[in-house]
Amino acid sequence: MSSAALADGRWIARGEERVSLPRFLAWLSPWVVVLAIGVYAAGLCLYYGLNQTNMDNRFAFGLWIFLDLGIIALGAGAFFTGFLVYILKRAELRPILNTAVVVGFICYSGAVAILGIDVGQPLRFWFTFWHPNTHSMLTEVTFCITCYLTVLCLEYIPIVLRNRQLRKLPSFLVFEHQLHKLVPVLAGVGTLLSFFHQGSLGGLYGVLRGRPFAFRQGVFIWPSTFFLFILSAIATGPSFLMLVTATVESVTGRRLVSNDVFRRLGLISGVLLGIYVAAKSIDTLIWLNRTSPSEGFAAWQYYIYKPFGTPVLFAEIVLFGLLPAFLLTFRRTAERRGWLLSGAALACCGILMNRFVMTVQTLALPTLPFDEFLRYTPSWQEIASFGGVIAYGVIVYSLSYRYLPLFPKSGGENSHVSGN
Amino acid sequence: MSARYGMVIDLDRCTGCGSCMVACAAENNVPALPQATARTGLTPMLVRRLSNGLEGNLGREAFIPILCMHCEHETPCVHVCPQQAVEVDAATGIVMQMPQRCLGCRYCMTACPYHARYFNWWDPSWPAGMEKSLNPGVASRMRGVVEKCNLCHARFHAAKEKAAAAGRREIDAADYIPACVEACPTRAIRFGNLADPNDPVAQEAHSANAFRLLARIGTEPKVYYKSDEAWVRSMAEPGEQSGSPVRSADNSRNQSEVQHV
Amino acid sequence: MKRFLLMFGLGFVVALLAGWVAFPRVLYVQKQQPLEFRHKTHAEKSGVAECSECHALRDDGAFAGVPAMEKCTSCHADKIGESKAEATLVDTYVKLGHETPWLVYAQQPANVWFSHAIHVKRGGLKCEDCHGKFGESDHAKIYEVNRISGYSRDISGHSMTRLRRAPGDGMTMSDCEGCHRTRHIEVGCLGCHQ
Amino acid sequence: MKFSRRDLLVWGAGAAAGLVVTPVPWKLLDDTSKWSQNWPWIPQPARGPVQVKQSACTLCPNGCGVKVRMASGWPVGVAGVASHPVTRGALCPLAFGAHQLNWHPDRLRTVRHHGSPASWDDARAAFAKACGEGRVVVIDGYPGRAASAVLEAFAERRGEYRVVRGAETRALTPYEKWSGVPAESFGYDLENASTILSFGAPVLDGWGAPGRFTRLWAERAAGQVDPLMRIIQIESLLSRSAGRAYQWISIRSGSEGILAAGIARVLLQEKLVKTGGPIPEVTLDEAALLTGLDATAIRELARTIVVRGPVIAIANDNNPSVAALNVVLGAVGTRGGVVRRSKTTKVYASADAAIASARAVILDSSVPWNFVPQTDAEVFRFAAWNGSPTKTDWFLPAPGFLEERTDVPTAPTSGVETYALAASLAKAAHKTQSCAEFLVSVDPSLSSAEKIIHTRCAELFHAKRGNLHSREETAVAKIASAQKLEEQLWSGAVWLGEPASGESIRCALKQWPAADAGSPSDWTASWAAPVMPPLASKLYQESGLRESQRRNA
Repeated sequence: MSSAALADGRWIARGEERVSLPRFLAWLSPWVVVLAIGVYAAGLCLYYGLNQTNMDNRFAFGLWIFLDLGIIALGAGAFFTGFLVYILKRAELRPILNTAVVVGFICYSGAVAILGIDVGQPLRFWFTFWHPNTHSMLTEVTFCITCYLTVLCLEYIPIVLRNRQLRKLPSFLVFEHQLHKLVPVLAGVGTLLSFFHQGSLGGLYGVLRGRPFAFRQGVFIWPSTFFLFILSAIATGPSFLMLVTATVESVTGRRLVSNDVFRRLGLISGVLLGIYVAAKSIDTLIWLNRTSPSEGFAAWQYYIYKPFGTPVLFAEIVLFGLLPAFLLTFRRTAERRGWLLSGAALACCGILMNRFVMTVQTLALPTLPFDEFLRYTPSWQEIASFGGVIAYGVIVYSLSYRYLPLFPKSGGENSHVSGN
Repeated sequence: MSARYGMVIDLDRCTGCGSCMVACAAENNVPALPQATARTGLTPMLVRRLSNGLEGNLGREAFIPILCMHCEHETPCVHVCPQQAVEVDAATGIVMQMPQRCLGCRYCMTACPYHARYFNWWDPSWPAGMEKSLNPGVASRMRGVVEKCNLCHARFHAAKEKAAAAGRREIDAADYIPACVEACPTRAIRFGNLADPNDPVAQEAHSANAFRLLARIGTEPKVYYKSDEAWVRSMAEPGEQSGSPVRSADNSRNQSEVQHV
Repeated sequence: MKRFLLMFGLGFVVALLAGWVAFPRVLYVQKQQPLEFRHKTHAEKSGVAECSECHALRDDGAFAGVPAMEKCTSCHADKIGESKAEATLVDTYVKLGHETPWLVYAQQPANVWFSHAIHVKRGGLKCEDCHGKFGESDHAKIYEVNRISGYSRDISGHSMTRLRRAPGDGMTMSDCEGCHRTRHIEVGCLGCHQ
Repeated sequence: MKFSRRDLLVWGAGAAAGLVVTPVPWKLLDDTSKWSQNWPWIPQPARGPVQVKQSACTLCPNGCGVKVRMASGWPVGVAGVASHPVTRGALCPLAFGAHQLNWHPDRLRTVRHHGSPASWDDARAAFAKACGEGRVVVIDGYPGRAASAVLEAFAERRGEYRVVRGAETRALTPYEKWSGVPAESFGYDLENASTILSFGAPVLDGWGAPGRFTRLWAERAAGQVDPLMRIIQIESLLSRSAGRAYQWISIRSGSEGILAAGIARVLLQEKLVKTGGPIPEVTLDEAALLTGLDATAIRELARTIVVRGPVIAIANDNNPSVAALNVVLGAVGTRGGVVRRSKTTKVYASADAAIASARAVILDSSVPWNFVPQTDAEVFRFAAWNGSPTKTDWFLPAPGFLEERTDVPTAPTSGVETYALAASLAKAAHKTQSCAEFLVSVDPSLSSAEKIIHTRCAELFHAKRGNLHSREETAVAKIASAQKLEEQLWSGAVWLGEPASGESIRCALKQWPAADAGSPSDWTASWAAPVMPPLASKLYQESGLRESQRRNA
């Protein structure tokens, strides 16, 4: 059916095919419910305090930190694609650029929202900027994420302004054009910022001298995890973009980007993942044989507690590292959508697992000889707010997809995208 | 002329009565919240039980009071706090936690290997009227912030003020004794200035059987422990207590023999 | 474009007025002291020369703050003069032996620890250095309290900009820090907090 | 002119831009964070002068010296008095949170009759009526106080006076039986003992005046002070005392008496002791069988304990065999043994749970909560706190911690006589009355506890014995007047009698007591309150330091 027939047709880009409004709302409604519950749960946490969660003095970080690290890592596709397109001039990746920006925006805003609940005194957030402790990785993270979120907004706005109705406002159009000139600069700035906070997020745990499971020796001023996190993030970012695009394609039943874009993304992802796996393996060996023993902790001590046995380590490096690296790189598998996407999926699982291990396993393991191994199960409030963020993401993306020109359509709409 | 306040805790003298815990909580206006559990409560001073893991009359147990170790070097919590709510005081070496500055991110709690930091999961509250029994000089904390042992800083304030009123610069050592030290019925907890070589506590800290928890991490705690029993000392570092406890228990017996006779 | 500027300017000016004129009036609640107290009169009539004659240090060095009732009673056992304040003082407080519920202008929050003994005896500060010419006031000024923080306005200081302040106008942490910095006196957080 | 949507947007933009250069956003940021630092619903300590008072703890009959910080009229902290001659600054863990006890949710605030609120007059009337109709049994958990004297005097006229003895005193009752000297005037001369043979007594876990023994042990087991002390703990489980003892001997629970007999047998047969005594029937092998040790171990033990004298055996409760062992060891009435600390010869009738043929029973607030009289008489119970439900007709709210003006006689296990006064430092938030006050109000012809304290001080002064310990030590003889003495006592000084002269006590011990004689009684607490300070119970729970709430039935 043609867009004109739709109730909200005049908001949809000219000539774009979209499902009818009722069907669209039907698709949104369950997500809206999830979001509503999430918002309610978050409200509880803000009003009654963090006693609403199942975190405690020993398990001071929980599901939320895992979520933050996870989605920020997956959101890395945004800056990395921007980097590839604007800095390295890989024009062939333009088609997924807008999606990358939207996904990035969703991930980062979601993470910041969760952080807002996770701290005990949100009203004091600005102390970090007013009395910053420059030694703290968390300060670095806070600064970079805040700045980069602003950058993402600035990158997102032009896309929003390209909406069919909004473009009618002349001043907006002017604004959009000006802003768009800025985008390459923003991409550069964003890249810098992202490199730093992806790293700092790794540093967050790498510096914990008191947690030998997470502590890593320094390279320059940063612990090795600093670089590992950057590597893993840029390696899996493109994979996640592939997954998102593929999902949208299957949902809408429409081809959005050409196969070779996928192939390209897969290649980038695969190669970087390979490098990451190599680096990670070396780092692990150094840690097991040097760093940890020097602190008085024998390596075996970490892996005697179920479910965190050595299989976890194996899965993280081989199953979710080496394997997808192969799947994504080699022609024979990468040519096939199925293999390519499963490779991408594995890669994403891998990075999530890595973040999980760094956050949760670190806290679960004992430090003092007379400590015990700890367990923790999130409360429904934690899970609900988690779900809320996911739902928020889906909703924002769906709206963007429906009303904004995310993907190139033959001719017309994406003419700015290709910047000619 | 900066002091380095620290402690030596003689585990052979600790009967695990818990006086230090109660005195500490009373001094620092810690509420007894019914909803708090072993993992969500506030215990700036916490006595934990050690066992050599043997059954029957080979079994040995000991008690170890855990408080903030006031790490001197690369103090983990100080490094990680994003907004300078923790600092090592130059004049006293006390690791100071500032609940009013605290954002409640709990990063410091994950950083502390001794689990000596506690989060206020609830707003403090007391049964009707009990707020009259709050100790002046210690402000009660609000929910959503981290707190820990500040070495009874209210007492340090009082000592400083008393000194100033008397026209003295230095405080009188007798005026500044943390609540747990004052409370210990066996004087197992000893408090002093580790920077002063004449201070008996400083000397004890370097005696043969003195040790520190997780010393190899290199945080230089200013809380020392002390025991004549080998199996108790083996609790300082991970992986070491795996050495046959039976033997260490026997050693300990002989050692105390030597000590006593 | 003209219309654009007009509208923009309009909004701008409205905001300025709201922020600089209306906001302070909304932010602070004004309260009357229970009694009209005149430092000046007491200094002149009863020949009280030193602040410390009424605002003394206790034996343990703690600052006694506003003197207790018996200090007033030592002179005001019966009415002196005909003023209304005098009547209220004697009838409602002296006779019934209640303490006067003074609103303390320089009241710091519970988490602040400040030792007059250290600042006066060791630091050699004058009262005026922090409290300004308060001792010469000849009426009890209005007590203003911040609706949100609950602080007395004397803590944050009267000017919203906090520029060109007289000594004693403002007792915020940054004021303390400034003075400590100029005198090179280092204290940690818990040096002044509890 | 028309105001379009576009105008509105522009106007808004202007306003936003303007607001940034006003104090509004910045002041709001600042003030909201300050608000979060001073939430009005969070109680803060009162401002005001702080003073320190000295007194004696009245939570159990051990009367440790307490230093109480007072702020604006309320106790805000408790600590030990370093200058106290017996407890020397040490207290039990419960004392440190005790100043919060008076606000405990279980505090008895009104008179209750069968669960429903009543007035003091109702209670008085009901009690007066009962007195008119028949015998009244007055039960006291803390004999020797002036208040006890009031109770006793009342009982003499209206019925009888009985005493609930704490475990420590009950452990001394065999000597009372054998020598006629009341258990209340015996004590342990621990200061001079060298080997302590504890038969399950929690010597390092709140036994006697908790501070006294732990501090002695801490100094002397470490060899800092002579004579060197060794604790040999005989107990089935690894208790706190066993864990820290010099030696822990694990035996079958309940076989303490048998082991004592076994040891005595070895001592006598091998002539390891000068003193004679009846040889227990139980053979060494029987003893070994019943205790779970082997014969050689028992023989070894017997030999080791006599190496380092003076040696003293301490029972957990009334255990004649252990007492007999002390007789065999010659540890009764000798230095470093069981000593007679006072001349009093008055033997109190010990209260039995079963009370027959009485019209009314009245319990002083010092009676442990878990002492529940089995009787059909009308029960009047004084208590400051309400414990688990128990058969009681009248609950009468008694003064709480530091609320009562009372005197503090010698602690049950003390080797020396002491006397102290506890002023009322905290004002009760509601109408309370002690049992003694109540009885005086019923029978005004009785002399009040206050008067009795006054006369006692006078007697102390005229006897010119002992010393007064406050910050410094002064001989009673050097004190100007009885009034001065009393004043000093009220302000926290402690009177200390001369150390017990090692006068030997003749214990008529014909044959070895039967093993089962004097089974431990069902109430154990010397801590009278049914509740613990909230902080203590909470911290024990959170630290897992004590599985069950200690000293709390």
